Amino acid sequence: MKKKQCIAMLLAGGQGSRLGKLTTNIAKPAVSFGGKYRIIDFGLSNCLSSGIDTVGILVQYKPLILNRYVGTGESWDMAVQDGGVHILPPYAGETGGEWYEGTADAIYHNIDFIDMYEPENVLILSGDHIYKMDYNLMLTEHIDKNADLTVSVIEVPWDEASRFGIMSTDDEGRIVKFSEKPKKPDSNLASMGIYIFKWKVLRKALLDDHEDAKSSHDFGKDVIPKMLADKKKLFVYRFNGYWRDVGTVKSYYDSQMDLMDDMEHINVFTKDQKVYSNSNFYPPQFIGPKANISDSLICNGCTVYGTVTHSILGSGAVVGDGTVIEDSIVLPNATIGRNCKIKNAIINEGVVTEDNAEIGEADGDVIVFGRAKLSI
Amino acid sequence: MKKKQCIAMLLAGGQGSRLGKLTTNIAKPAVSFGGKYRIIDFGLSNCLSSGIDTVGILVQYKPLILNRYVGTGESWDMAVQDGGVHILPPYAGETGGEWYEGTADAIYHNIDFIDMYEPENVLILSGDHIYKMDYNLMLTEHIDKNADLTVSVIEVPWDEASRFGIMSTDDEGRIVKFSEKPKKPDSNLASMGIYIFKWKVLRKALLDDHEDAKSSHDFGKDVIPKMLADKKKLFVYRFNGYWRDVGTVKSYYDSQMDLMDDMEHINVFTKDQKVYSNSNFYPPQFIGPKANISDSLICNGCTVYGTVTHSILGSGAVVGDGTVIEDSIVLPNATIGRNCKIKNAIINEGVVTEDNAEIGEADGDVIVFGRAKLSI
Amino acid sequence: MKTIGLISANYTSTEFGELLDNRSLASLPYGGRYRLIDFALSNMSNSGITTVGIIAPYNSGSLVDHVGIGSPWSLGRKSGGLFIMPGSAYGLQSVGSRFLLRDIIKCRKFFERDDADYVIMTNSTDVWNIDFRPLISQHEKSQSPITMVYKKVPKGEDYQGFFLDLDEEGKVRNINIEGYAWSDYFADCFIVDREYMIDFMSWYETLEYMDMLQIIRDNMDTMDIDSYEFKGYLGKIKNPVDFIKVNQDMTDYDIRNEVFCNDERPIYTKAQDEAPVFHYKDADVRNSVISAGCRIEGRVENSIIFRSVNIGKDAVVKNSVIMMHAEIGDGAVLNNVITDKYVTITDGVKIYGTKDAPVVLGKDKKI
Amino acid sequence: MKTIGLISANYTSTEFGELLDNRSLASLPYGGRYRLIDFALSNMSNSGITTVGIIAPYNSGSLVDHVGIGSPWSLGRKSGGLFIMPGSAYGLQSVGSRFLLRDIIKCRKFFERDDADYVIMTNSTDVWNIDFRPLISQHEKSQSPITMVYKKVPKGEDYQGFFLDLDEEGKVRNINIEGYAWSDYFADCFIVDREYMIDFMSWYETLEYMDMLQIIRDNMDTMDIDSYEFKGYLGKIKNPVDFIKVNQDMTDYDIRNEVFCNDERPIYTKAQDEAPVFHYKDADVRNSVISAGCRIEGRVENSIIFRSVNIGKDAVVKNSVIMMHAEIGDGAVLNNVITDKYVTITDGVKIYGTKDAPVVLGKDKKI
Repeated sequence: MKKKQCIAMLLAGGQGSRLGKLTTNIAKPAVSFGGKYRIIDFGLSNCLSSGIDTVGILVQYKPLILNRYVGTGESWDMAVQDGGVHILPPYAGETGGEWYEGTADAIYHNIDFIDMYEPENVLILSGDHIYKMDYNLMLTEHIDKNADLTVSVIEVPWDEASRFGIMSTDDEGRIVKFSEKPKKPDSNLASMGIYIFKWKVLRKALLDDHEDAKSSHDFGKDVIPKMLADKKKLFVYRFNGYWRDVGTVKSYYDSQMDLMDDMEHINVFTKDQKVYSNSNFYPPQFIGPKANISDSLICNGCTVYGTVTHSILGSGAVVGDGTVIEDSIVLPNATIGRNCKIKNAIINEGVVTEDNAEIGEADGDVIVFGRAKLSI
Repeated sequence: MKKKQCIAMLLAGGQGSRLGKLTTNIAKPAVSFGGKYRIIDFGLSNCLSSGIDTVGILVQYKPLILNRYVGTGESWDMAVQDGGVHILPPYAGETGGEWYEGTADAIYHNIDFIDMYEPENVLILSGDHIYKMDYNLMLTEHIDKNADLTVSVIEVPWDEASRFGIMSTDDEGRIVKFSEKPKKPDSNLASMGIYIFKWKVLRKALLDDHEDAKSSHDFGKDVIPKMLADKKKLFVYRFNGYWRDVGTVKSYYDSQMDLMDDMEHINVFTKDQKVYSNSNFYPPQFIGPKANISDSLICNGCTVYGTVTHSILGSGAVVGDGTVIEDSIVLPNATIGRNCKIKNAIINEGVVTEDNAEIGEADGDVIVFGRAKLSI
Repeated sequence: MKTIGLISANYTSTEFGELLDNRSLASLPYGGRYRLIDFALSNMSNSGITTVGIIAPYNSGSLVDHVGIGSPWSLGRKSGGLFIMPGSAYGLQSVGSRFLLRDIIKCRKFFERDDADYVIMTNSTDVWNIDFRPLISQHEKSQSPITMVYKKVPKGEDYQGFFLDLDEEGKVRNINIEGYAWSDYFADCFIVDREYMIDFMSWYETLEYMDMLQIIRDNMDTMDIDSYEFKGYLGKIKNPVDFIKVNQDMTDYDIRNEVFCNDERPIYTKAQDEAPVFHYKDADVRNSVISAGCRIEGRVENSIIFRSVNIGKDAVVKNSVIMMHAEIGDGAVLNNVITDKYVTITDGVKIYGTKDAPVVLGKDKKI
Repeated sequence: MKTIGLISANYTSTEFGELLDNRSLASLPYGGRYRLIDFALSNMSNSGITTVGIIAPYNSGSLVDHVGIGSPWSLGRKSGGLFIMPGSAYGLQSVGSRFLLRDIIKCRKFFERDDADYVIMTNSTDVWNIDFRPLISQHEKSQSPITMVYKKVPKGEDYQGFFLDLDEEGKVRNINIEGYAWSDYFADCFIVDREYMIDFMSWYETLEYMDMLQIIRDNMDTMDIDSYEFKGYLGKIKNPVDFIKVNQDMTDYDIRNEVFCNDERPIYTKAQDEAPVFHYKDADVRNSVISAGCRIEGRVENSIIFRSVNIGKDAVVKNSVIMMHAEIGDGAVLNNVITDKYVTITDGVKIYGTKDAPVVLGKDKKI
């Protein structure tokens, strides 16, 4: 087994209950995004373009579709001999099984796994962020500064800073204070939930945290504040690009619309830091004789007879004759009947609507329609 | 998604605690067997040679090595587009997670998975049996007889019958009675723990069993007796070949020795119903200038300077100068020092012994030496 | 009963101009993201055939590159799998031969090493989606060593190839080349007993320069041959005119559903990772097939657009097949045009072919 | 800094007789389970190089078959990966050329499409395990556009190829063909700035019939070339005598550990599923390398046995290389023999070559 400079651990465990019907029977990182992608594609593609070829994925909630989708990671060039993608569900030991209780606890239960690669550093990622990032730049800073932990941060508007975990730093970028959702923030550097730890330091911190009965075993709430108190060397890494947490239906909708509306910043068409997916088996889209599509992203496998404006149609979606879809996202394999009106709506995966259905309102909030019907 | 005639569900969940130190940190189906194989290779290879390309593997106990070993099933030609191998760990749903409580309960929790393939029949397998079998012959009988359940049975000596689950049948092979370890057996047809169910029938039986508070959710103890009581059509399928349950250290040792001693019956050299594995990355074995090997199976990656008699050396094992190994099994990547004496012993995976070690006794029971050091 | 497959891909044609300069017909791009051989390979795979040989064309580069080890068709296997065998380099006299005996004899080991009962032999250039399992079942029940697949076509149409003369029991009585008077058109596909095929090679070894079908025709009175009717869509491409037409067939609702959107039997091809298609505000796409990665600002009608094609503002593409990575400039107009990979059409350039004589633009061309 | 690799496999030799009848030297089986090209591919893969081109030999069947899409070397990738490019069919005058400029020019697109800084170019036939990362680091610091890899060898030995004449700073002052007086032996491997390489092709296009190294030698005064010493094992095979010797080197403890049992940099090859080797009661194997699937009843000494070979009772195999699927009959004796795949030696047959003239038995031979 080759020793690794850095391996990644991707937290894909939670239900993401704020996404409502979108995660009824699928783990959040496996939820469709931008028509042909799934949310986890962004993290995995970032690993690929950063040269990180070993990723542990911590899963707990309804992992079937996620497991199948990720496979051995071949779609992200990670089916390599020494490394690759490993799905890490909770497991039973001699004394029974334990569910993952928090982000740090999930990593704690997989210390043996990480030890097998003897990595110098461990990159902790979330499975529900949309961004393109070269982790190598962050790793280089982390190593250059001989940091115990480097936290990736992004500048947020001052008036929104109190919604984030805020890092205050000295002139060298060393973290001097960490406040979770401070009322009066003294910095606008928000944590992106992306960490690089020295493995030796993290390993010890996890063992300590596990012993601590009062801990909720969370990186942000417990492990990092403890390390700060222990005078460990914590630095920030400033990221300037596009980054969104898709934790709510609104942010999930908005960041998909950004693929069209903010193409300058989160461009899936560019070849550098390309976003890869495991969904490339559909025939090309068919656009019918009377179809009318504008300002929209349409995927392979779609069949469109109606009108689609400022919307996204996922792989294999069907839009019937006379139907009008506006400002909406139709997830993969959904079938919209004839003469429907869809506005400001997200149609769930595999959902079939009746003819003449009217979904969503012109001035209303974005709604999620239907229970996903998934296949593998 | 193609509908399937038959998919397989392989029960790989249990710790196999009767195997002692062999399963300290590895699931039983992933335990080394015959030098280059792992126990699960036999079940998966049987599926391959029977044309079954969709297998769910139910895992619960320390599944890391098993997951990595199985991957997407490519080594058993199962990395196919519509089907393939799916690892199915316990998972959390909206209301929290549940561990698998018994063999039937494990299948119950994966009804959604099976439903995706809409199979006519489901083949239930154990992950800890050593045998070569064409499940297709059994499936053909099952379909011809329009059975709800077909149980594969093997004739055992009458005086051993009371150690097994015994099936009594009528002239047509229909099961009329099932007795778990009967004191006075009225048949010598023992269940091999291999079942083919009509999926519709099994699906209903699992839902009923789940509601039954008194059930232990086990196929042999609960589901099958209930089906028999309900007058379902249960038939036996008679299997005549080599079959061993490797549930104890002794049976694990004996059946490996059979690879050499009973080659007529369980022949890994033959091309028909070949046994495939995912361990083909070692260089060829090197046999040193003073080595002396007889009546032994030696794997790729071995380096042998000493004397090896009637033993098996697993992939990557090293045997030092002056060492004598007799009637023993050295598991993969173990290193035996110089001038050791090994007799009637199983040396665990990756274990390194000191020079001059003496392990095992000439007349004693077979012992397992060391705690496995595994790598992925 | 075990069946293996053999795909004859050593077929060439002089009618395609630059399109076949550096590739065989079997590896001609088709339908937005496929190559013609995808249909033969997918038909094999979807029918449960896991051992497949390909008689490769003499210039096999693009075919080998596309097919790889067969993973997209689940043929990258330890047991069986894909075997690529070199075809012979024959002269122009054999252009048009699908089952040249010499090529088959070169694969003798493929037939001999396996223990299958039957071999399905098929062409590599037709667009169709056939389930071979009923064919195998029928052949299994039949006493004949060969069963030929045919499709009923209207009499008098210009089909190239062979027509079958069938008796009431469906046995083949004769094989005709000039087919205007016949309607049972041979689909360049048959199933044969493996051992009979080995014998056949020995019997007719001296006629190795001939097509196997010609040999059968010449020896019809000694042969017992059954037939099997295929009732689905069969797209045959023998020149650029057919090429555009059979591409446009993809816009037919029934054909699309039968051949391309068949849940039970999908057509597999090599995966390509491209973004969704972006239809700009003023895009106007009608009755067309568009593949991933395209960015469309102009108008597209009755056309097939391959992946990563950019179509500029006010550009018009009609009745055309535009292969991957084309750049169609603003205001450009293409009608009845076939462009190979990486073609660039400058802003404002207009190219009009006709239905009967489409314009073909070779790879990398810039106009 | 990003580095890509190019492996020159269009190399032939007339000294191997039937062993190279249907394969290139790059795909010659070696060491019980490898092909020679495995070393170049594994060296690339183990050094983190994920885009690799192979200049394929004219007769590339067995090589393409072995390499596939590069999965065993983690080169079956969406981004980068393996590219197989046809080499030219050159006449015998160029036998021995490793880096024929004509072949390199045919790969111009490979150099132009990538954005890498450096290209490592290497031969496909040497047995060695080299970490290219220190070479890349050294080259990065150097001002020279080319850094050549060499190994110190004892003067006066019969090495074929080029020797470097180095100054005190390690710069290459001259390149010599007749090497008896020199000890810095060029390992047929160098790293070059990608853009310099593209320029080089343009400058010397008219000399395309020459080897790149000859061109460098003839233009030495205009070149700034650095050198890098490789200190490990380098097994060169130029005829059957070397072939047996370099195979036997695998039985050397240090060489085995450095080249084959290197945990950090394993040598990868195509997976083959074979059972463990069964040493029967009377088997007697000494100082030999045995691959999986063999069944041995007789005696084996100083030999390399490939997979699925059966060696009968009282048979003796010494100083030999026995390739896959051989059947060595009871009582047969082989000494200094090389057998290709599927050779059968009948019971009792005895074949003695000598150390300087081993007997070579071609594929499928039965004696």
